Amino acid sequence: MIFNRSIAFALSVGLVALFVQVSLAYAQDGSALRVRLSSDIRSTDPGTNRDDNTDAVVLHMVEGLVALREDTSVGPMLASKIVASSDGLRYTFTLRDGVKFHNGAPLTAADVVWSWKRYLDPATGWRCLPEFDGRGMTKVLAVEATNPKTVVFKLERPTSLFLTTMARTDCGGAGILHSSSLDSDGRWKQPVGTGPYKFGQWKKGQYIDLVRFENYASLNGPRDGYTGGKKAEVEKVHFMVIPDEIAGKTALYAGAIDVFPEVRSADIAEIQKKPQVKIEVAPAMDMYAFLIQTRDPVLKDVRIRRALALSLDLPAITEAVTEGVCQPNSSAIPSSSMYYSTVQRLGYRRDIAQAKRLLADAGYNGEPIKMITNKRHSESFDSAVLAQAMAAEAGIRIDLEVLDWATQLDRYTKGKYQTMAFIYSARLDPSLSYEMISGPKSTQPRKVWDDSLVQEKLAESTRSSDRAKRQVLFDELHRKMLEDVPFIVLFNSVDAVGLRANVVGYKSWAPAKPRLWNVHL
Amino acid sequence: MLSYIARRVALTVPTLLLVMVAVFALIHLIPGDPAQLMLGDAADDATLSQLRQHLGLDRPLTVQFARWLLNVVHGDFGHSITNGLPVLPLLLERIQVSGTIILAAVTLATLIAVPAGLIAAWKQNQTVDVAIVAGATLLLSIPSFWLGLLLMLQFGLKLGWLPVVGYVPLSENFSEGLLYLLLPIATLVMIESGILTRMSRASAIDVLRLEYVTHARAKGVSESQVLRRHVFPNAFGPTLTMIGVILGNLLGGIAVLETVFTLPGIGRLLVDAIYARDYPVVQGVMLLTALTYVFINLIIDLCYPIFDPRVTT
Amino acid sequence: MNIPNLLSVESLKLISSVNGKTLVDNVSYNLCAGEVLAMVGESGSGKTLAARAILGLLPPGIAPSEGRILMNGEDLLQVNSARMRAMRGAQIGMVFQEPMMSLNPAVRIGIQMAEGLRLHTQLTAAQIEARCLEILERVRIRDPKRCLMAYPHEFSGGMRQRIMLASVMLLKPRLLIADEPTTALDTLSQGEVLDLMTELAREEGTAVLLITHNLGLVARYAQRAVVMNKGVLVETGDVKQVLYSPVNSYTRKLIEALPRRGPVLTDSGVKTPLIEARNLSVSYRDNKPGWWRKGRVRKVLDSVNLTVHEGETVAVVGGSGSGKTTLGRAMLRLIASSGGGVFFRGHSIDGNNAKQFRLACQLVFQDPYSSLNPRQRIGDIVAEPLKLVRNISKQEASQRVIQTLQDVGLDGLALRFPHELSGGQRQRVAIARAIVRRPAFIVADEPVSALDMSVQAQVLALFQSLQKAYGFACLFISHDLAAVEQVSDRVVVMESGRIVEQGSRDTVFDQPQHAYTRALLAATPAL
Amino acid sequence: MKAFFKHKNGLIGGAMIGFIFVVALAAFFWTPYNPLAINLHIRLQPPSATHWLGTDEFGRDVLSRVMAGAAASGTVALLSVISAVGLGLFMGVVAGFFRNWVDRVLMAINDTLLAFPGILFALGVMMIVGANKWGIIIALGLAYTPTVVRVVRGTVLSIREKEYVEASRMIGNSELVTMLRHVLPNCAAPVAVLTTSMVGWVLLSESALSFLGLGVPPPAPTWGNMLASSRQYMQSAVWLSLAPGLCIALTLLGINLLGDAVRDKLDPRMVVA
Repeated sequence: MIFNRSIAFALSVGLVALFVQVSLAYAQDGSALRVRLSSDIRSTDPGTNRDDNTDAVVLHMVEGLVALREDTSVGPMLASKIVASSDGLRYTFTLRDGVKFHNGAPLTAADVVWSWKRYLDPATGWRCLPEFDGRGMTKVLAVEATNPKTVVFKLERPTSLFLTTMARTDCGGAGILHSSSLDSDGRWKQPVGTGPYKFGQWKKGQYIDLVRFENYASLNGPRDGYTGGKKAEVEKVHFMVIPDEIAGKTALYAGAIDVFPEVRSADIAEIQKKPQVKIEVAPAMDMYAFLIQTRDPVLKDVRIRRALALSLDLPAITEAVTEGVCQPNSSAIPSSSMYYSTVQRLGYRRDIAQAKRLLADAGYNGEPIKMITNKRHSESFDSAVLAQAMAAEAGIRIDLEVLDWATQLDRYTKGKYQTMAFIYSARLDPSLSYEMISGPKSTQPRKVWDDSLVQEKLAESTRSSDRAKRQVLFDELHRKMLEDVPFIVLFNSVDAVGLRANVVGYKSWAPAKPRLWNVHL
Repeated sequence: MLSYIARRVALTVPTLLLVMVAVFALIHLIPGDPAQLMLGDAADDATLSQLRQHLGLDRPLTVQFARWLLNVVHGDFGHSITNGLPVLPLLLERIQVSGTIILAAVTLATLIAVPAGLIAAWKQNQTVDVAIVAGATLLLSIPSFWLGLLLMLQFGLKLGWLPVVGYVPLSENFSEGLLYLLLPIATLVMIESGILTRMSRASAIDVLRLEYVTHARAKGVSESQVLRRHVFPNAFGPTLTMIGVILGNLLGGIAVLETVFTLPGIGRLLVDAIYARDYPVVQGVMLLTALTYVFINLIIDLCYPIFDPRVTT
Repeated sequence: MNIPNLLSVESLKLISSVNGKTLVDNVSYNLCAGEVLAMVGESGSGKTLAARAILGLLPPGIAPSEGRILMNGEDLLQVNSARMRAMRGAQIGMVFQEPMMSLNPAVRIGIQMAEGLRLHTQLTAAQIEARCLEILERVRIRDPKRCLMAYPHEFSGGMRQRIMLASVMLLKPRLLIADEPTTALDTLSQGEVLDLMTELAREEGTAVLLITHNLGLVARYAQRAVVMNKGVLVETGDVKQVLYSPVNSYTRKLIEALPRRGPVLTDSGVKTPLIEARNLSVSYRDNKPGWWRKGRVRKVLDSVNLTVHEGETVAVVGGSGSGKTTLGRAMLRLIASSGGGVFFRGHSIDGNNAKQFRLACQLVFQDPYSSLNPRQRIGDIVAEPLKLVRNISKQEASQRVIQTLQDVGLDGLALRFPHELSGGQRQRVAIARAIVRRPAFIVADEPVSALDMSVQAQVLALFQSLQKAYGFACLFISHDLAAVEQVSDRVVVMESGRIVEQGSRDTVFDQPQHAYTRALLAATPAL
Repeated sequence: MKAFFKHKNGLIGGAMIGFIFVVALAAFFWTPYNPLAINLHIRLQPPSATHWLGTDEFGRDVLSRVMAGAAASGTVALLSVISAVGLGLFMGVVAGFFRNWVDRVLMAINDTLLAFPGILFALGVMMIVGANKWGIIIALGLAYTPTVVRVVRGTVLSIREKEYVEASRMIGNSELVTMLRHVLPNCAAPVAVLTTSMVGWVLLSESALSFLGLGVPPPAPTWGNMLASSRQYMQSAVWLSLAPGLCIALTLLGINLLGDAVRDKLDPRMVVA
């Protein structure tokens, strides 16, 4: 009123002028796809300093000798032919013709050898090194280029998982890099790979830009997972770091982004109702489960564990927390796996009376059981809340403890919990799925299922490549698991991706990684 | 004056040192570590210890702290564990974002709140006053993230006037950059002007009771002059203190808004770093915020004599 | 009187809109140009409200309901706010009581002084500055140029009141309202400021409405006086008539309350010294923030020698800043001395007799509002000193408290809180607390200067009667020579931390030796 | 006019707080539905005659949860404020009264705490002590202690210059007695005013902590965690966020009105920074 009317006036004029400019600032010409990232990537170096988002971005730029197909089986990528020796100790890869790196250099066997030497060097810090240096799965004794188009891998012991592990997304798909990815001091610069997009710009904490690689040589054939039929249709992919779910959702509605991966299942219904957006859903392989510490004084009694399982209405939980998008699955094997058969469909059926009987037998007297959960994964959190209410009906008292993800991981790694709502990341092979849960607790406290018989069967399944034989083993394991109740599997996640209505060609898939080739506006 | 500043700065050294010890202790007391986070559900012992060694987390804590401190003295804040970036440039970049928002919002809030408070005090217990006080109280009663989201839905989504996510530095493109900042600034202005209005009203009421105001009126000075010249300078002291408190609180509190509006600011950096157990970043941010806090207080103290000549430095 | 009235107030009535109470009722008086009219009354008499109504500066919620205020025939209660603002400052100036509060601390003096001239005249900036410098010189401010650039806090109270006076008289108002202009000042500054004021008023022909509770000032400076009591005007007339032959009983009561010289303790010299200060010095260190730095040293008490005998009242007089309060505190060892020492009954005070000394000494403060813990009941306040006396039973103690409250005239108030009492009653509580332990020595630091005239007289009388009953010695610190004259046996005059003169009361009052003493006496207004 | 408004504001504020208090108390014994009872058949239903404020994502009755939330939020707010005030009063009085090395040490600690951004400090503390009701009380209590210390110390510094403190020494009381009997009780007014505003701040902080991922754990509802989790449904089920949001805002409004009245009553001049 008495304070500088003129300043107020100037301010309001300025604001109006700004609003007018908005529309200009927003002009979207269709040459770039804007994609939400829930957190910034950690590096551009495949399989080293990484997390899920890092893998997703990096796998647009680099490709390995083999890669995942749409059905999560493994197929050749940069290799045109793969021959394994009968003893399983020698793999010969023939490279595809005409493949070029982002810098124009042709792909040769020497590049493969160079890349693998680098991965096998502990200084690189490759996340999957333990699988290849003898500590884990096997040991790569040598990687040799027998001619410019042929590379031979020699292994110490045979394994059915060699190619599968190579194709793992968290290993960066063992992407083949050109040596110019490093600077003259051998430090990481940026990925010079063979993927359909090349590195553009990384504004830390804000966005990563990938640019179309004009000389990309796609593996012929139809679109198939990470392997064939890849075509970069937009000039630019603009990954925007938007950690807050709701902000991301609003951005999608407002048209500030085109692709919103990792839609929480609870939001799927809401998104479907909006005319300007649509949603793509495919079953995925992450596994939601309640882990139970079998060494806990209360929970070491299998009757109590069983009672807990019987007290839960697992289909209802799945229905509620995923808005009916996911199917319940009580098996460690993802429902999208080819090993998922009738036996794997067996699960627990809610039976409060039986649960109460078991509890009474075990002498359970309402001792509180702590269940750890976290707010990072809302499905997991919601399941815990529901489980708490359902278990209460059977007289089991669950106290929830909400931790941040890092703290929960610490508890998980140390086995320091009674129960926890947990998410296992995707395992591409049933053997890997069982490996992830079973093992000796004394040396690997994170393992939930400590049983020597299980270990044996598991080892057997790893050695064998015979599908029928393996299926028998997995069926046995599943039956045993339902009996022992070391953990309760809820469901496998879905890959739900929100899209602006004008986005064409996007497909969600089991590994739940966004793929922005063959997509246009 | 200069020696006063020098003395004040010297006085802050023990505080800062204590802050750093406390931060270091606190962050390492929190369970979990970056190696586990990186490896997730498949963290076997061998890989874990290899990674810890790689990150230098296997050394005793005292050694880690001493090394860090020594490096900081030499201007090296270390590298982020999360993305390997040098911490210092990261901090400087991030604090610009938060700094812009905080300073703009607090300045605007002051420009709105102080006159509003004066007018309310002047019209004490009349309709205008009741309206201003009710409005101010309501504003400061709303959780910032809620208000931010409401504004975002209204102006970003419904009306489509303003962008809902993203950030462009003002130095790159001023008008576009401003668009991204308008909503967060508006949210902050609304909330902080609530607090400041009440503050400025309360101190203006105190000043209005004093004799020199009556004296000025007895000289025939008009009411607006009385408010501007005699009430405002004397009522601004407590408001200035409050501004200092707000600025200090916002260094951390801005994290909430930065999350809502997806801004790469220092608050979000800190929250993310805490969740990611990115020790060098947490320590860096805390050192920077503590320094800023000390600096703000120094500035406020140096500003005091302008409004109250009785205070000497 | 043949001079036309400048101001005439006719049956003014002020009421509060909060509770509908009548605060000022049917007040009428006139004032001619060049005349000084004193408005006399105690706190709560409505004199300030009646005066502020002239300027329309009543506190919110108080409004005139009846009457007229005619200034040159114009009714000030009817004019609009613009006209009123034009009158304020230019026609009617006002000087306030509290010089510490009436100048804006945040604005340079030059700007504050120029404000009125800028509003009411068309003078240029240079002319304004010249006028300001002129009048500052006139009110005897040293270095007027610097003064214009300075802030109020850089000046003492007396100086500020002169600056205030200058800035008001700068506009040559027709009427000057002076609301207790010197109450907050010490005797010397009081005289100087009022001399200046009447001088300037005479020169400009300005009429003065002097609001005061001090009858001495009325006698010295005013020609006519009106007396107010509880919102009603009780007496009007010439100063001589009002002061020397008052008609109204309230006026008579006021005049009777004036201090009179009392009898002196006769057999002095026989008794042993009770307490003695030998070369007592106190210095302060300016405190600056910092862990290591130390501030500058300032000496406030400089080698003072003073003896107080049993049962005797020694008055310490001096202006503000003379060190008299410090002397009192130092003799009670509430302040650490930096040199010399205090001797109690001939012994230096150390660990052995410190406790005993503390139990034998008490202090009565100036401000009865801050000297009582607002969260304690009166009875508890008075009983507290007894808790530290060892051989006294609970029953005895409560007996003693009741007795003491009776002594000070507060029986039945033991369960009240301080804020429920009047200023005079509070000071009685403070006295009760001081005497309840039957001390040998009491320091009374300006014990009545915050009280109204009639209350002052009562409290002084009480003090004297208690001294007679319990025989304690007293160090009576005051700037009010009238009160000193009434109660003291001996007088000590202090200036800048030193004793400049001491002697028996009659000697000091009747034959002052030191120039400072003479100035003090001359500045003390008396009837 | 003046007194009328003041009186009225304080009364309205008092009535609001009183009402919430009664509701919170009642919620310990009775709510329309069990606030924890999940009913997956009636998820996310808008307000209706059976569920006055609708249902949430698990089909729980929002009204019942808001009521129970009043109790939980109130307990958290009161207990954290009490712990902050207790600790702060102790530190502040000791520091302000002794003004020697004790003061310096305590103030150094306090400055250290002040230099932490409050809400993030609370976040860190919660990560250590655990995300439960007690964790949040400890975290917020600690986070707000420095503010109390500052106010109390400032008050003590002004009180210790009061003549009744000198009178207490004059009587011969020990420093401890002087502090307990004459200084401490007189800190009550500013502390009371600070306490009222702090209850509001703590309510807001609790919701901010929930927003940042660590609040009072479920299923126990607090307004903070209800508001934080309702953000998700801002588009599809706006009543979920309106109920707790308005509760927080109205409570703060009431607290502020009441606080103003308390301040006016205790000390019209006091300004809490």
